[in-house]
Amino acid sequence: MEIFEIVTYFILLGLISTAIRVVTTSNVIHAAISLVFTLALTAILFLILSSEFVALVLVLVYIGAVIVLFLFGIMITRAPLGKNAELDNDKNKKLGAAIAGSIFLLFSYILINGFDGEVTIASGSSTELLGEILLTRFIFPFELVSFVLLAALIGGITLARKDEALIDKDQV
Amino acid sequence: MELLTNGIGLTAVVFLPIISALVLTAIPKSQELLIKGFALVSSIVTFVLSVLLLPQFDFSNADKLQLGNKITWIKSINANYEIGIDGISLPLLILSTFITVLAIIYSIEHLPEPKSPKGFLALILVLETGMNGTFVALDLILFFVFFEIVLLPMYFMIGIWGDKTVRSVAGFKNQIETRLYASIKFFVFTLFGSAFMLLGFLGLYYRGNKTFSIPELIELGTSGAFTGTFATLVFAVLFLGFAVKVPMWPLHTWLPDAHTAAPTVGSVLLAAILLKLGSYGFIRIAIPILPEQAKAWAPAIAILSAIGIIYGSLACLAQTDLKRLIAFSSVGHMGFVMLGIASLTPIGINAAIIGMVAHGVITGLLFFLSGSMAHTYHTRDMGRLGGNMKLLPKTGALLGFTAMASLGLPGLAGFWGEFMALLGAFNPLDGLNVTIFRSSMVAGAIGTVLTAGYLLWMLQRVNLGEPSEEWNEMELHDADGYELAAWIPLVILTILIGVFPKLIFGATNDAVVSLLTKAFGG
Amino acid sequence: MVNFNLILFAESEAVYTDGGVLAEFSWLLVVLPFFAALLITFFGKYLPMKGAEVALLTIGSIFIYSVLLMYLHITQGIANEFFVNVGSIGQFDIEFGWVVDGLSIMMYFVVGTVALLVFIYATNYMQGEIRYTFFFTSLTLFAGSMLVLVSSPTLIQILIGWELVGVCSYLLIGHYWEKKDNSSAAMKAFITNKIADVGLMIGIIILALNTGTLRISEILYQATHDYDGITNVAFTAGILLFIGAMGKSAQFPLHVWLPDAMAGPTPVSALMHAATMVTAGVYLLARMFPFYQSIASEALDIVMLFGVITLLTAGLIAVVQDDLKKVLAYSTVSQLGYMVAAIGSGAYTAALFHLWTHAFFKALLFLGAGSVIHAVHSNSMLEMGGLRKVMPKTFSTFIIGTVALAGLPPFAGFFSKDEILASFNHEGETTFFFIAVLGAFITAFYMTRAVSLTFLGEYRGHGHPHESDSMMTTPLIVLAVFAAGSGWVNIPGVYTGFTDWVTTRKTPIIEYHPESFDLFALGLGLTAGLIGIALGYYLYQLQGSAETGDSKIKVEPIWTVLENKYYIDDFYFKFIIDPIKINLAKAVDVINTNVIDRFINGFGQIASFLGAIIYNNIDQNGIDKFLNISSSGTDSFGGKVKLLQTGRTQQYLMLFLGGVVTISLLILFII
Amino acid sequence: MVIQWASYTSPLYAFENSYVVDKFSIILKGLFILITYLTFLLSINFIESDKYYQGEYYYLLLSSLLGALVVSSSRDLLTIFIGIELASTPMFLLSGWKKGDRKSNEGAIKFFLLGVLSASLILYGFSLLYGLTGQLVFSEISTYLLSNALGDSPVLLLSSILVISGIGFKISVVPFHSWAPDTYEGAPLPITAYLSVSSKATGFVALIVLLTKVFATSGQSWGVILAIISGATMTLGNLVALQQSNPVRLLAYSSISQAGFIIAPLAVAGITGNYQDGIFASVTYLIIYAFMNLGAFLSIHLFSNFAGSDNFYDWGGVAKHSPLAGVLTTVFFFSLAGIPPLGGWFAKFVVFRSLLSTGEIVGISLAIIGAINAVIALVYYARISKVIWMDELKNPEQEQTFEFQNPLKVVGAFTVLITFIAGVFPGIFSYLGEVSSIFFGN
Amino acid sequence: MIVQPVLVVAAALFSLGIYGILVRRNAVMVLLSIELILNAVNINFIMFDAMLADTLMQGQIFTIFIITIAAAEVGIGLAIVLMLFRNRQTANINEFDLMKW
Repeated sequence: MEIFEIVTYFILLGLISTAIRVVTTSNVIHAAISLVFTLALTAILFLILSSEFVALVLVLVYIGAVIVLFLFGIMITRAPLGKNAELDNDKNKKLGAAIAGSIFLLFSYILINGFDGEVTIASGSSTELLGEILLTRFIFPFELVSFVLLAALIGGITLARKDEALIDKDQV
Repeated sequence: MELLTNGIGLTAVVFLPIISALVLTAIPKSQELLIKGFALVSSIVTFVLSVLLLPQFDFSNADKLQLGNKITWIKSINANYEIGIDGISLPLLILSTFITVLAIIYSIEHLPEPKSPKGFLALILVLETGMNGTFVALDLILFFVFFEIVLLPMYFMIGIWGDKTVRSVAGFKNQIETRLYASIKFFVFTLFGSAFMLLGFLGLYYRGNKTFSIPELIELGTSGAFTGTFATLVFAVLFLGFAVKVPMWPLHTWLPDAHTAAPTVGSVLLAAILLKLGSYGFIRIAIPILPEQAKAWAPAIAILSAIGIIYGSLACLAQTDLKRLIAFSSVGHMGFVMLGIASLTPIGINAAIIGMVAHGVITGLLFFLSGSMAHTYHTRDMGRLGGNMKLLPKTGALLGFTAMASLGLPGLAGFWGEFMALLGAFNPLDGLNVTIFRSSMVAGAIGTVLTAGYLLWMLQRVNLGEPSEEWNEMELHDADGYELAAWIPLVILTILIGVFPKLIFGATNDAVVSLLTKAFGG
Repeated sequence: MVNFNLILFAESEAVYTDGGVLAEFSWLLVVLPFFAALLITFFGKYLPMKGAEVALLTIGSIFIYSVLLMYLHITQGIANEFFVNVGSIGQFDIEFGWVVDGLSIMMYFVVGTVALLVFIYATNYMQGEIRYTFFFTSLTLFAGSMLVLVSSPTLIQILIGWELVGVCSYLLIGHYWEKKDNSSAAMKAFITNKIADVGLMIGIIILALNTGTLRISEILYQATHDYDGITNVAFTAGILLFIGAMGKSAQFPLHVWLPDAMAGPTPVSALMHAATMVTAGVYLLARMFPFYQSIASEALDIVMLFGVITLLTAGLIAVVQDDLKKVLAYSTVSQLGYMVAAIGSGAYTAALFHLWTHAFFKALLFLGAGSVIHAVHSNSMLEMGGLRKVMPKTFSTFIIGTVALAGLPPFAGFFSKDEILASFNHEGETTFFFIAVLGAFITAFYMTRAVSLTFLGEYRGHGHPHESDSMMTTPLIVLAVFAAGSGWVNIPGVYTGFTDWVTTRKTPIIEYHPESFDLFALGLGLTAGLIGIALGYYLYQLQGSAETGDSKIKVEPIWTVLENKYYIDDFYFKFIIDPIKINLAKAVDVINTNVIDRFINGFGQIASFLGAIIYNNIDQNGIDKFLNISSSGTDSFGGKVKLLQTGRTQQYLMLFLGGVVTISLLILFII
Repeated sequence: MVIQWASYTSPLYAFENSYVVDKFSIILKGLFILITYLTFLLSINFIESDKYYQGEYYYLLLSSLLGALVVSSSRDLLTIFIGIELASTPMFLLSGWKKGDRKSNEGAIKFFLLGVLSASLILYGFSLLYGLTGQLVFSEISTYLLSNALGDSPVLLLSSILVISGIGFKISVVPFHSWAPDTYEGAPLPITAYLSVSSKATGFVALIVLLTKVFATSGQSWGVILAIISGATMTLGNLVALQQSNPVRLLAYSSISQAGFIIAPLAVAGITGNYQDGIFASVTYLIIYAFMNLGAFLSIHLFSNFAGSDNFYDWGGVAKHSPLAGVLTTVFFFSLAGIPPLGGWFAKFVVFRSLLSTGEIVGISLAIIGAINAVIALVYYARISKVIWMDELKNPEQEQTFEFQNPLKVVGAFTVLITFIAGVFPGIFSYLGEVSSIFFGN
Repeated sequence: MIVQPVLVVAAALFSLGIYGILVRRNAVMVLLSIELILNAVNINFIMFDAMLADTLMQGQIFTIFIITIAAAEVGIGLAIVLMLFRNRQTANINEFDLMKW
C-alpha cells in the first residue's frame, strides 16, 4: 500500500466527517467553516490525483471567494450566529435522511459494480497542457461561460440592490 | 361547366361560407342590415352552387364519387385534400346548404338574446363549412377536421345565445344555467367520441398502406386487409365516435340538454344536420372499410337502436318541456336510422339516408316551431301552454302538420325512413342473427305507436284545448313573414319527399347497393 | 312513367276491358280531393260559402266519375291497374298507382255517393260552427284518403291511405278540440289505429320480403300459385294484416275507439261509419281475399272468430246505451263484425254486399240522428221522445234505415244479412250461425229501442225541436231510397249483378254463391228480427220510458258489465296506458337524469375530485401531510415554528428527489 | 438602452449569421429567436408600465436565448451543459424580476433551488458518462458504447435517469414539475410566457439531443421511464388544471400536461428505436405548441390587466369589451385543446400518429391516455372561453377602455396566424418537423 | 483500487448535500449544501480523469467549468436570498408559502 493511498484514505475520511458537519451542525458559521475544510480536503485529493490546476482553482475560487460570499450572505441575512435550534426543519429530517440514504446506497452500489481501475499518478505539471486544451478545443464553452458569469453578475446586482421605491410600490 | 366538375365547385360550396364569415367579421357592428344581408346572400349563393352541382352530377353513375378532386395537403402524413360526392352524400349536402339558408332567413328577425347578429351569423356560416365539408370529405383526416369544426360554433351558439334558465343538474350541488351545462356537455361528449375516432383513423392508416384516402381504404377493407383484434378495436373506437354524434343510446344524454338550451336556429341545425354527421360516418367510413366488423357489431347496434327508439319515446312521454320532448324524439328517430344501418341491407341503408334527410327536415321544422313558440310565450312548459291553435293559428297548424310528419305519417317524409328501416331490419344481411333483428324491428314498430302517442299528447297539451288565461293579457304574435319563409319550404319538402321518395332514393339507391356489394359481396 | 298493365284473365272465361280513358284518368279521383283540400285551406275563407262549395264540387265530380265508372263496369266490366314508380330501394320498386276493378269501383261508388250526401247535409248541419272551412278541408281529405286506400294497387299505398284516413279521422273527431274529452277521443282513435297499424305494417313487410314485390296483384298471383316464399309466412302475414283490419274496422278488442269517435260532428260519424274508415278493414280483407282463401285459411278461421265475437259483444253494449249516436256506433261495430265474420267464413260477396247496403242505411241513420240532435241539442235519448210529430221526414227516413238494419224485407239489410247467414249455414258453422241469428235479434231490439225512445212517446227534452231544412232532409230521402233499394242488386235467383261486379278482379274469386234463398237461414233471421222489433216495441213504446223499459231487462251484473263496456277501456288504461305513460315514462326520465346523467356527470366530478385530491394532497403538500403523520409531536418549538411548518420549497425538492429515487429503483431493479 | 434597441434587430440578424450545424438546429434556432422576439414585444409595455430595469432585462433574455441556441447545436457534454446553464441562469433572475412582489421572490427561489439541484443531477449523470467512456463528444460516446457493448450497463442507466430527471425539471414533467405553477404565477408575465415556451423548448431539445445521440443504446429503458412520466404528466397536469382559478396557474398546469404529450412520442421512439417518427412528432408539437401557448399568455395578460383580477372567474363577459381579444383567447385556448381547424389538432394528431405507428402496447396505451386527457383538458380550456363570453358582465356599467397596445397586437396577429396556418395547412410545419427529423436522425 | 472508495465518498458527499438541502431551514445553508453536491461531482470528474488517464484532460476542464458555474450560481442564489430577505426579513425557505393554493 502506497503512501498516497493511505493519505487518500485519510483524506476521504476527513471529507466525509467535515461534510457531515456541514449539514448537521446547528451553527451556521461552523457549517461554513466545515465547508472550507471539505473543499480544502478536496483540493488535496485533486493534488494527489495530479490535477494541480484544478486544485488551485478550487482553493482560489471557493475558499477564497465563495466562502467569503457565503459569510457575507450569512451576515447580511442576519442569521443567528452561534447555536441555533431552528436551523433545521426537523420535520423533514426523517424523510430527508431516507432519500439521501437511498441515493447514497444506490449510487454506491452502481459505482462499485461499475468502476474499477488503477490510478497511476503521473508526475509533473499538466497545467500548461491544460491551458492549451482549454483555449483551443474548449474555447467555445469557455467563451460561453463568460456570458453566464456576466449574466449572473448583472442580474445578481440588479436583484440584490436596494430599491426602496420599487418595494414600496409593489408590496403585496 | 368545367369549374363545377373538377372539384372547384365542391370546394366553393364548402369554403364559401367560412370565407363569408370572415368577411362578415370585418363589417362594422353598426351596419346590421348589411351584416344580415350579406350572410343571407352568401348562404343563398352556397345553396345555389350546391344546386348547380346537380345537373353536373351523373345520376346514372350515382355510385361513383364525382365532381371531386384530390390535392396534396399534408404531404408528410400522406393526407390529401380529397373530395367528392356520390349518391349518398349528395342529398345530405344539399340538405345542409338548404337548411342553412332557412336558418339565416329565420335569424334575420329572430335573433336570440343577446342579439349581436354579426357573431351569430358568422357562427352559422362557419358551422355550414364544417357540415358541408364533412359530407364531401373523402380523406379521413379531412373528414375529421370538418367533423370537429362544427363543434366550436355550436358550443358558442349554445353557450352564448342559449337558454339562461337556472336549473339543478343531477350530481351537482349548485344550480347551473342550462346553456352552460349543455354547451360543455355537448362539447365534451363529442370530443370524447372523436378523440377515440382519431385513434381509429390512425390505426387504419398504419394497417392500410399509410393512406387516409377513404376510397383506397375501402378497397383495402373489402379485400380483407383489416382483421382480428385490430379491426375490432378500430371499429369500436369509430363506433364510439360516430355513436356519440348520432346519438345512440346510452350516449345520447347530451342531446336533450343541448337542444333544450340551444337557441332556435342552433337546435335546428343541430337536429337537422349535425346528428347526421354520425350516421353518415357509419355509412361512409365504418361499414365499407370494416365490413366484417360491421357485421359482427350489427346485432349490438340493432339492439341499441331498438332500445333507443323505445327509450326515447318513453322519455318523451315524461317530458313537460316542449323542446326537450322534441329532443328526445330525435333519439327515437335516429334509432330508426341506426336500425336501418345495422341491417346492412340496401333497403336498410337507403332507409337510413332518407330517414336522415326526413328527420333533418321535420325535426328541424319542429325546432323552428317550438323555438318560435318558446320565444312568444316565454315558456316551454307544456303545462302552461295549450290552445295554441287559437292563439297562434299558423304556428299551431304547422306544429300539427309537423307532428304528424314526425310520427311517420305515410305520404310525408318521415314515413319512408321508419317503414323502410323496419323493412330492412326484418331481413338483415345474410349471416346476421335474424332473431335479434326481428325483435329489434318489433320493438321499433312498437316505438312507432309510442311515437304517435307522445306527439299526439304533445299536440293535445300544446295545440288543443282552451288557452290558459295567463295569455289574455299578453300580446302574442303569430308567425311573421320571415318565419313563414323559413318554414314553408320545409313543409313543401316534407310533402315532396313523402309523395315522391325518388327524390332521395333516386340518388342513393345505386350508391348504397354498390357500397354493400363491395363490402359484403353479391 | 305510367306503367300500363292490362290484366288478363287466364282462368276466367269472361273477357273484361281495360276501362279505356275513364280508367286511365281514374287518378283524378285520388288527386282531386287533395287539390281541393289545399284550395279550401288557403282560399276557402274568401269564398261565399267558406269553402264548402269547393268541397261539394269536388265530391260531386267524384260522384259523377264513379257513377260513370260504375256504368261502364256494369256494361262491360273493367279490371285494370296502373303504376307510377316513385323510387327504388334495393330490389324493391316503390310504386303508387290506381286500380280500377270491380272491388274498387264499388268502393268508389259507395264513397262518392255517401260522401256527396254527407257533404250536402253538412253544409247545413255545420252552419255557424267554428272552423267551418277547416271542417270541409278535413272532410274532403278524409274522403280523399279513403280513395287513396281503395284505389291502391300496392301495399305501400294501402298503408299510406290507411294512415291518412287515421289522421283525417283524428282531425275530424277532434273537431271541437277546445274540450279535452274530444281531443282525447281523437287521440284514442289515432293511437288505437296506430297499434293495429303496426300489425299491418309488419304484415306488409313480411309479405313484401317473401314475395319480393309490393304489388298486390303479384302477391295474390304468387299466393294462388303456391309460391314457397309466401306460403311459408301465409298464416303470420294473414293474422298481421287482420290485426291492421281490426283497428280500422273496430273489431273486438280494438273497437274501443269507435264509440268515442262520436265526439266528432255527426256528418263525420256518418261518413266514417258508412263509407270511409271502418270499411277499410273489410276492404283490405276483401282485397287480399284470394291470398287468405288459397293459403291462409287458418287465419280466416281466426278472422271469423273475432268477427263473431264482435258482432255479439258490440250488439249487447248497444242495448244499454242512452246516447243515440253511441247506439248507432255500437251497431256499426256489430255490423262490421258481420262483415268480417262473413269474410272469415269465405263469403266474399256477402261481406261486401253487407258493406254496400250498410253504407247506405248506416249513413242514413247517422244523418237522421244528426238531424234529431241538431233539433234537440242533445245526444241523449233520455231527452228526446215524441219527435215523430215535429220531424216527420226525419222520422220516416229513420224508420226505413231501422228496418233496413233490422233486416226486414224488402229493405237492403234483409238481403245482405241473409246472404251472410246463408253463408254461415252453408259453411256448417252452426254455432256461429246461431250467434249471428242472435245478433240479428239484438240488432232489431236495440234499434227499436232507439226509435221508440227518440221518436215515439212524449217529448222529454227542453226547447222546441223542429224539422231540419231541406239541405238536410234531401240527403236523408236519397239515402232512404238507397237503404230501401240497394239490396236488390243481389237477390239470389233473381239478379246477382253485384256478385259479378265485385268478383271482377285479376285474381279469380272462388266462393259460395247462393243460387236461391236459403230458406232456413232466411226464416230464422227474419224471425229473430221480428221478435227483436216486437220486444223492443213492447218494452219501450208500451211502457213509455227508458227507465221502465230498461228495468225489465236489467239483469245484474250483466247490465253493469255492459254499461262499462266489459271494462275493456278500464283495463287498457289501468294496465297498459297508465303504466306506460306514467310509470314507465317517468322511470325512463328518472333513469335519464338520475342514472345516466349522474353517471356522466359523475365522471366529470370524479376527474375534478381527483384533481382536487392530487392538487391538495399530493402535488402541493403531499409530502407535508406525510411528514405531519410521520412526525407528529415534533412541533415543539412554539407558535412561531408552527407557522413555519407549511414551507413548500423543500417539499418540492423532496418530491423531485423522491421521483428520481423511485424511477431509478424501478428501472434498475425491477424492469 | 443600447441593448434594448439591439434587441429588436439582433435576433433577426443572428438568424442569418448563426453557425449552421444541421437543419434540425437551424429550425429550432429560428423557433427560439422568433419566440424571443415575440417575448420582447410582449415585454415592451410590461417593462414600461413599471420601473423595471430595462437594459438588464433584455440582456438577460438575450443571454437565455444564446443558451437556447447553443443547446440546439451543441454536440458535446460540456457545451450542452454550459448551454443549458446559460439558458436557465438568466431565467432564475428574471423570474424574480418583480422585486417588490413576494410571489415573484418566492417563485424565483423555488425555481433557483430546484434548478440548481437539477443541474447537479445532470452533472452527476455526465460525470458517470464520462467515467464510463472517457469521452465528452456525443458521437464518440455512442461509438464507444456500441463498440464495448455497454448499452445496458447500470451506470449508463443511472446516468440516463439522472439526466432525464435534470432536464425533466426544465420541461416540468411530473414529478419534477412542482416549481412551475408557483414560478409562473410569480414571474412577470412575459417571462412566464418565455419560461413555458422557450425555456421548455430548450429542455426538450436538450433531451432529444442527449437521448438520441448519447443514450440511444439504452432506449428500451429510458423509453419506459419516459412513457411512465409522460402518462403521469398528462393526467396529473390535466386533473390539477381543472381545479385552478388563476389563469396563470391554469396555463402552468396545462403546459405541464402538454409536456406529457411532447415526450410521449419520444418514449415510444426509445422503445422501438424509430427515432425519426418520434422526433418528427415531438418537434412538430413543440413548434405549434410554442406559438399557441404564447398566444394564450398574451390573452390572459390582456384580460387580467383589464379585469384587474387574477381569478378568471371574475372575468365574466369581458370579451364583450373587446371581441377581438375574446376571439384571440378563444382561438388559442381551443387550439391548445386540439380542436380543428386550429393548430393544436395537428400537433396532437402527429403525436397520436407516432404513438400508434408501431402498434407497440406502450404507444397504444399512451395514445388512449392521451385521448382521454384531451377530453379532460377541453373542460378547463373551454371554461375560460365560457367565462369571458358567456358569463354575465360583472360590471355592466364599466366604462373602462380596453387596452390592447400595438406591440401586443403584433404578437396576437402573428401567433394567431401561425395557429391557423398550422391547423389548415399543417404541411408547412410538418415539413419543418420532417426535415429536422431526417437531418437529425442520422 | 483506489477508485471505488473515492467514488463512494463522492456519492456520500452528494447524498449529504441532498440531505442538507432537504433539511436545512436557512436558505444560505441550503446553498452550502448545494456546494457539497457540486463538489461531489467535481471529485467524480477528477477521479475519472485520473482513472482514464485522459490525455485531453477533459475531466479537469469540465471541473473548472463546474467551479465557475458554481460560483455564478452562488452569486445568483445569494442575490435572490438577499432580495427575499429584504422583503420578508427572513431567510428561512420554509416560510415562503405565499402561493399555497
